[in-house]
Amino acid sequence: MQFLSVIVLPLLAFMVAVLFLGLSRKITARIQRRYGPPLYQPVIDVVKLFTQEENISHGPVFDLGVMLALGGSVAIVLFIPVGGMLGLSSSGDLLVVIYLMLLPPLGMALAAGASANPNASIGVSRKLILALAYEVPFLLAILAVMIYGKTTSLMEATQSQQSSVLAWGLFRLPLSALATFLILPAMIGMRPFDMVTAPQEIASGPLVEFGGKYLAIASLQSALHLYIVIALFVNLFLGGGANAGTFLAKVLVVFVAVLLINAVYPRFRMDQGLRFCWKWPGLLALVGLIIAMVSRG
Amino acid sequence: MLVAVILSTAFLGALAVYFAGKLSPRVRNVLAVLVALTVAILTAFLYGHKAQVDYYTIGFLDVTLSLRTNPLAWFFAMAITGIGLCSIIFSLEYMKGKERLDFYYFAMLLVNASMLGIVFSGDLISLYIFWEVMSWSTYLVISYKGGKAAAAGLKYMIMSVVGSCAMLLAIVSLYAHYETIDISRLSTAMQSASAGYALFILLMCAIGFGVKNAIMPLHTWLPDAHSEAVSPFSAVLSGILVRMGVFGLLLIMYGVLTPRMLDKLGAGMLSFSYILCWVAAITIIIPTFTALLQDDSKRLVAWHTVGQGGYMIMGIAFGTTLGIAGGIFHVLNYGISVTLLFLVVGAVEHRTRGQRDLNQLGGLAKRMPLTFFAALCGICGFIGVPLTGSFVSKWLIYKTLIVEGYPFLAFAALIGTWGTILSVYKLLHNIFLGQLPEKYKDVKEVPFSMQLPMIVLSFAILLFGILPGIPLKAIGRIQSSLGLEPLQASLFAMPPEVGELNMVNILAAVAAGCAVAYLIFRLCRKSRRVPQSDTYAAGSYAPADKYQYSANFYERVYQVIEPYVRDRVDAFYYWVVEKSEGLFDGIRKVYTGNLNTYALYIILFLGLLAVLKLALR
Amino acid sequence: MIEVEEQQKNKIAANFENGEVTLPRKGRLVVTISKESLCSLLLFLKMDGFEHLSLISCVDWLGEGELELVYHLWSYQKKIHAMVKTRIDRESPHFLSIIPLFRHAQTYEREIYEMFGVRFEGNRRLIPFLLDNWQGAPPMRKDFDLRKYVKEKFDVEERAE
Amino acid sequence: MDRAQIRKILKSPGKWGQKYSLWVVYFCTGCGIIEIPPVITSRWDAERFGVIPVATPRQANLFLITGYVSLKTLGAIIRTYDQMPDPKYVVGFGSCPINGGMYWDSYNTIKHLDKYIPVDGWISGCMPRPEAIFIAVTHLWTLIDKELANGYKRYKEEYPYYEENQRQVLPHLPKFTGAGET
Repeated sequence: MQFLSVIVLPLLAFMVAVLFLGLSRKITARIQRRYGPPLYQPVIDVVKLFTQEENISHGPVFDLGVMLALGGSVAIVLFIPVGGMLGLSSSGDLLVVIYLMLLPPLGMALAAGASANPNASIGVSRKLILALAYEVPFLLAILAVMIYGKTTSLMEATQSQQSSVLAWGLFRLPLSALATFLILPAMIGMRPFDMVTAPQEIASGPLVEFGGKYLAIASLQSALHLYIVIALFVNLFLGGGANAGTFLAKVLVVFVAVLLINAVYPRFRMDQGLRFCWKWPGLLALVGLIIAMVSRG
Repeated sequence: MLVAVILSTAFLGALAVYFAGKLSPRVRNVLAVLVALTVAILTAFLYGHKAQVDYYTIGFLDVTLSLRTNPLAWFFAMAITGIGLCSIIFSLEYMKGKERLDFYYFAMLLVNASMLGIVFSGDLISLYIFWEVMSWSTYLVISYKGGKAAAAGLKYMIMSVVGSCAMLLAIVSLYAHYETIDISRLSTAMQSASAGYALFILLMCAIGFGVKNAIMPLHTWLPDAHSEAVSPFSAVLSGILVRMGVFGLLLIMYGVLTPRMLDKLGAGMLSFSYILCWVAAITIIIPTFTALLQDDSKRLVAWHTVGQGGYMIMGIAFGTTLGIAGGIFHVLNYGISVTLLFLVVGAVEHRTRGQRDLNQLGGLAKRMPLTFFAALCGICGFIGVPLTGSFVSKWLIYKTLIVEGYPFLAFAALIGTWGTILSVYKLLHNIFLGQLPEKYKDVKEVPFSMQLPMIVLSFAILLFGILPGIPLKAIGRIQSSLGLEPLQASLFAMPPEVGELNMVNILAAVAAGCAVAYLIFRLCRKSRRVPQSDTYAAGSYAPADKYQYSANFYERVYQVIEPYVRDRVDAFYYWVVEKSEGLFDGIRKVYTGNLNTYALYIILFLGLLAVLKLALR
Repeated sequence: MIEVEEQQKNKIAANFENGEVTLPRKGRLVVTISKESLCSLLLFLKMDGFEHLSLISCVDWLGEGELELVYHLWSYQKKIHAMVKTRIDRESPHFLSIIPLFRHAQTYEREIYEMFGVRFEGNRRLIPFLLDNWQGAPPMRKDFDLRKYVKEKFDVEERAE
Repeated sequence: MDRAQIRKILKSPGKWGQKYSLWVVYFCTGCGIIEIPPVITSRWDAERFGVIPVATPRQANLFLITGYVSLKTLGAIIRTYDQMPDPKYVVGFGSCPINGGMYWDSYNTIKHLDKYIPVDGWISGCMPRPEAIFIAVTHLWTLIDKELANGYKRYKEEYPYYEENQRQVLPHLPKFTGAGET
């Protein structure tokens, strides 16, 4: 069964990711009182991009960077348990997942740098600064979870929350959960924090020279990253779900919640984003960590 | 017996190279490589030996100086000889055309030999002798280029003299107390020592070794010395020479004072190792974020040497099996990565006629592909990306910090990693990515003799990442030799009770992911390559040399963190220097130079004595 | 309510004899003056509250063989728009630049140089402004045959007159 | 989505993709750009047709030339058209690109857009309403279906003709990079 989950997890992730893209455009459209594209619009976009007659590349580093980005995302998906399916999470705990989440941004940064365009370099430097911004509260929250469960393994952290609804991370470590929820848009790169791929300011940042299959791979990777971040949040704070069904329901709920924030918020300036992330979520996560330390003795 | 052979070949080899240089440069180069190679191979044979041989007895102190081999010595010796060999091979081509090369190769081999001496020394006096030989030979090589390098060398010399004096004080007091300076006998004698005395010895040695390993308050010499020294030597300097401090700490904390003594030291929370952990935590954060704001490539890498030293000290100071294993393993991993990055920066400097300013370079990946690949492996080694050895050693350190329940230390280490990512990507981006400037259009790849060490080191980073069992087995032997409970790691995974880490599975996952990506990539149409000028510039044509974003790359972060990261410690030292110069200037005025003032001083002194005599009676 | 304009008109007439001042309507004041004393008039008006130079325009009097430069000034307190006109020769049109008085006049002078060919001494940036690598004569002059230029440049087929 | 449509999609997914996801380069070439914001926002919502504005030509496959084209803008339009990946369509928007419109005798605007870059569709009217744009988009669908929207192929084959026209109007224009120059 576990070997099968190594195959099922990526496919599940791809489908959920593409569904999320379609859903996000539909819900944002409905919030803006317009019809919006059909739900399968991302499928059309990806098919169009893949079957384009001409793809423009900027050299081997450009290609390798894009491939590393998608490969890294697919690899991370294997380490996040979904309901019953554990995938490879027996051979890589939470620390491995955090460090594996460095691979896709590194791949995108390489590709963006190789595309020799200042817009892309500005996008990458904004991406790294934003990452520094949301890592402070994110790490504090994750440390709170690990200290509370006295383990660094993602499986154990999820199992310990399965006993009852009250055992969820949300109720045991409310402040850390809130802090992580506040920075979810930053980790995904959605509206309040989408200064990285800002079409108006820096011509869609790192994606400025991505066309055809490169843009398709980049959008698949960002969708997968969206799924990974929310799946991690559900595993850590919402008790991970007994089977895949409940897990995906929780992921959908969290996604719609983040989407509602995304649809109505304007974009942060870079230093506003940095100060916001270090101030409110950072404070909450710090207090949550102290509570976790004290309550765990 | 083999130890004496190794040390003698190393020292005599250095001399032979110097005189061979008088004959002909080619002979000297070949001989230098030969000496480094033989020393490396001979140390490899030492695996598993445990022997102690006395080589000299000092008459009036009736104390015998001895050399000994144990797994700890072997581990560090392998690192020393490996990195020394790589830098020697690299400097064959790099130093071509520079003057005083005989002296340079002699000093390089002398530094390597003295480091070997430290590692193999069986007693504290010979350790101190080799320590001094290493210090001043390092000074010789740092100030090799003269000018600013001489000033950096002087600064280094002053701080390492302070460190050596502290160490000498500890050794003399140990000798006075226990009549012996042999490390093994000392460790048995030290059990009966009082806590205060043990703390004093530990403090003195910590200062001595801390200066060398650039722990936070004593770190200011390192950025100047490493950025002014010649690249191959700053590779050795950052790679392994600075880690002699870690070796010394290990020797004193676990060789002389056994862990039982260490627990006795502290009163509850305020034990020595806990304070050392916090000093290490600060050493991780502040230098790494200072590196973020540097514009000189070598200075950026040098600041990381200070920062990453914190991980090693934190691992060792923590005392659990995982912590020490992580600390020692990180010494090796970071040593390889920083040597690789310094060689890469040296190669770029060599090809772009001495250009180190990150704002002037760009786009060199197209012209120097192999150096770019080596730089990529190097920065993955710095960050600890999952398929590199640094990841395993950092994982071990985080694991102990979290399981033992020290989240804030773990947070400091994790945020240090993010500081490394930002600054190290800036290094890679400003040198290798972006637009290639006009004046570097004809830059060629470095010759093979410079590529070989870079290839070997990149391979080593990836090998220790995928199969961490190889070094971890040697580290397990070190822990058992130091009397600690060793870490039994299999070839590529951690035992279940330690934690869930299986590097081959991670490699398989990443490889599978990249295979899927490559398949998707291959199914679509072949892509057309465009030159770097054909890039989006809002409808206009990309201006030739002005279309690169690299100057103040992290300007937004600069405003927020600059006040916290300004180097106040360095400013304090310079303030002290200023004030003391004024003071000594005042005292100097006593020597007026004409005779009668001296006569006056003598009379006054005699008068003072007479008064004292009367008063006493 | 005309007295503000009246006062202004008398003030100008007092100081500048050869400037004829007319008040076509409320809030509008037209002064035509010789090119020698134009700068002094501009300085006088600027001191007198007309601190805003909104535009410099040029009219091509082909019949009289002259180009007319019109300086549009606006006074915020008096709410008067003063149009100071002067005539310069059409064959070799050159005039003094008023950048010392109004720094932003540089762009207006640049446009008039490009469209009418009037050289302004003292303006260092008389370089092409709106047109792209323009080779022909200044296009806004009356003697510039538009139709012929368009037919020859874009070789458009004959359009019914 | 009856059976025939699904078979059509599976037969040529490329065309299906190109039709229902036309990404427009958000490049304001002339006065017509003021019509684009209402088209893409709530009232007329071009996203139902899969038409979204994108920031760079690399990501786009539809280029809307809105309003008169001055000589300076023509240089930028040709440059942007070069940078778009291959299946690309150009739609002239408004009467000025068709025959010069009210600027028919101006010395600074071009009169016939299709002498300089291949145009696949025209929308007449001096600033046509957003509904006209949707009609143009649906027409473009049928053209794509019947393989008639091949302006980019024409541009490659008859490049000397286009280049000669362009050089006559913009003498300093560098060479087209898409013609196989690696």
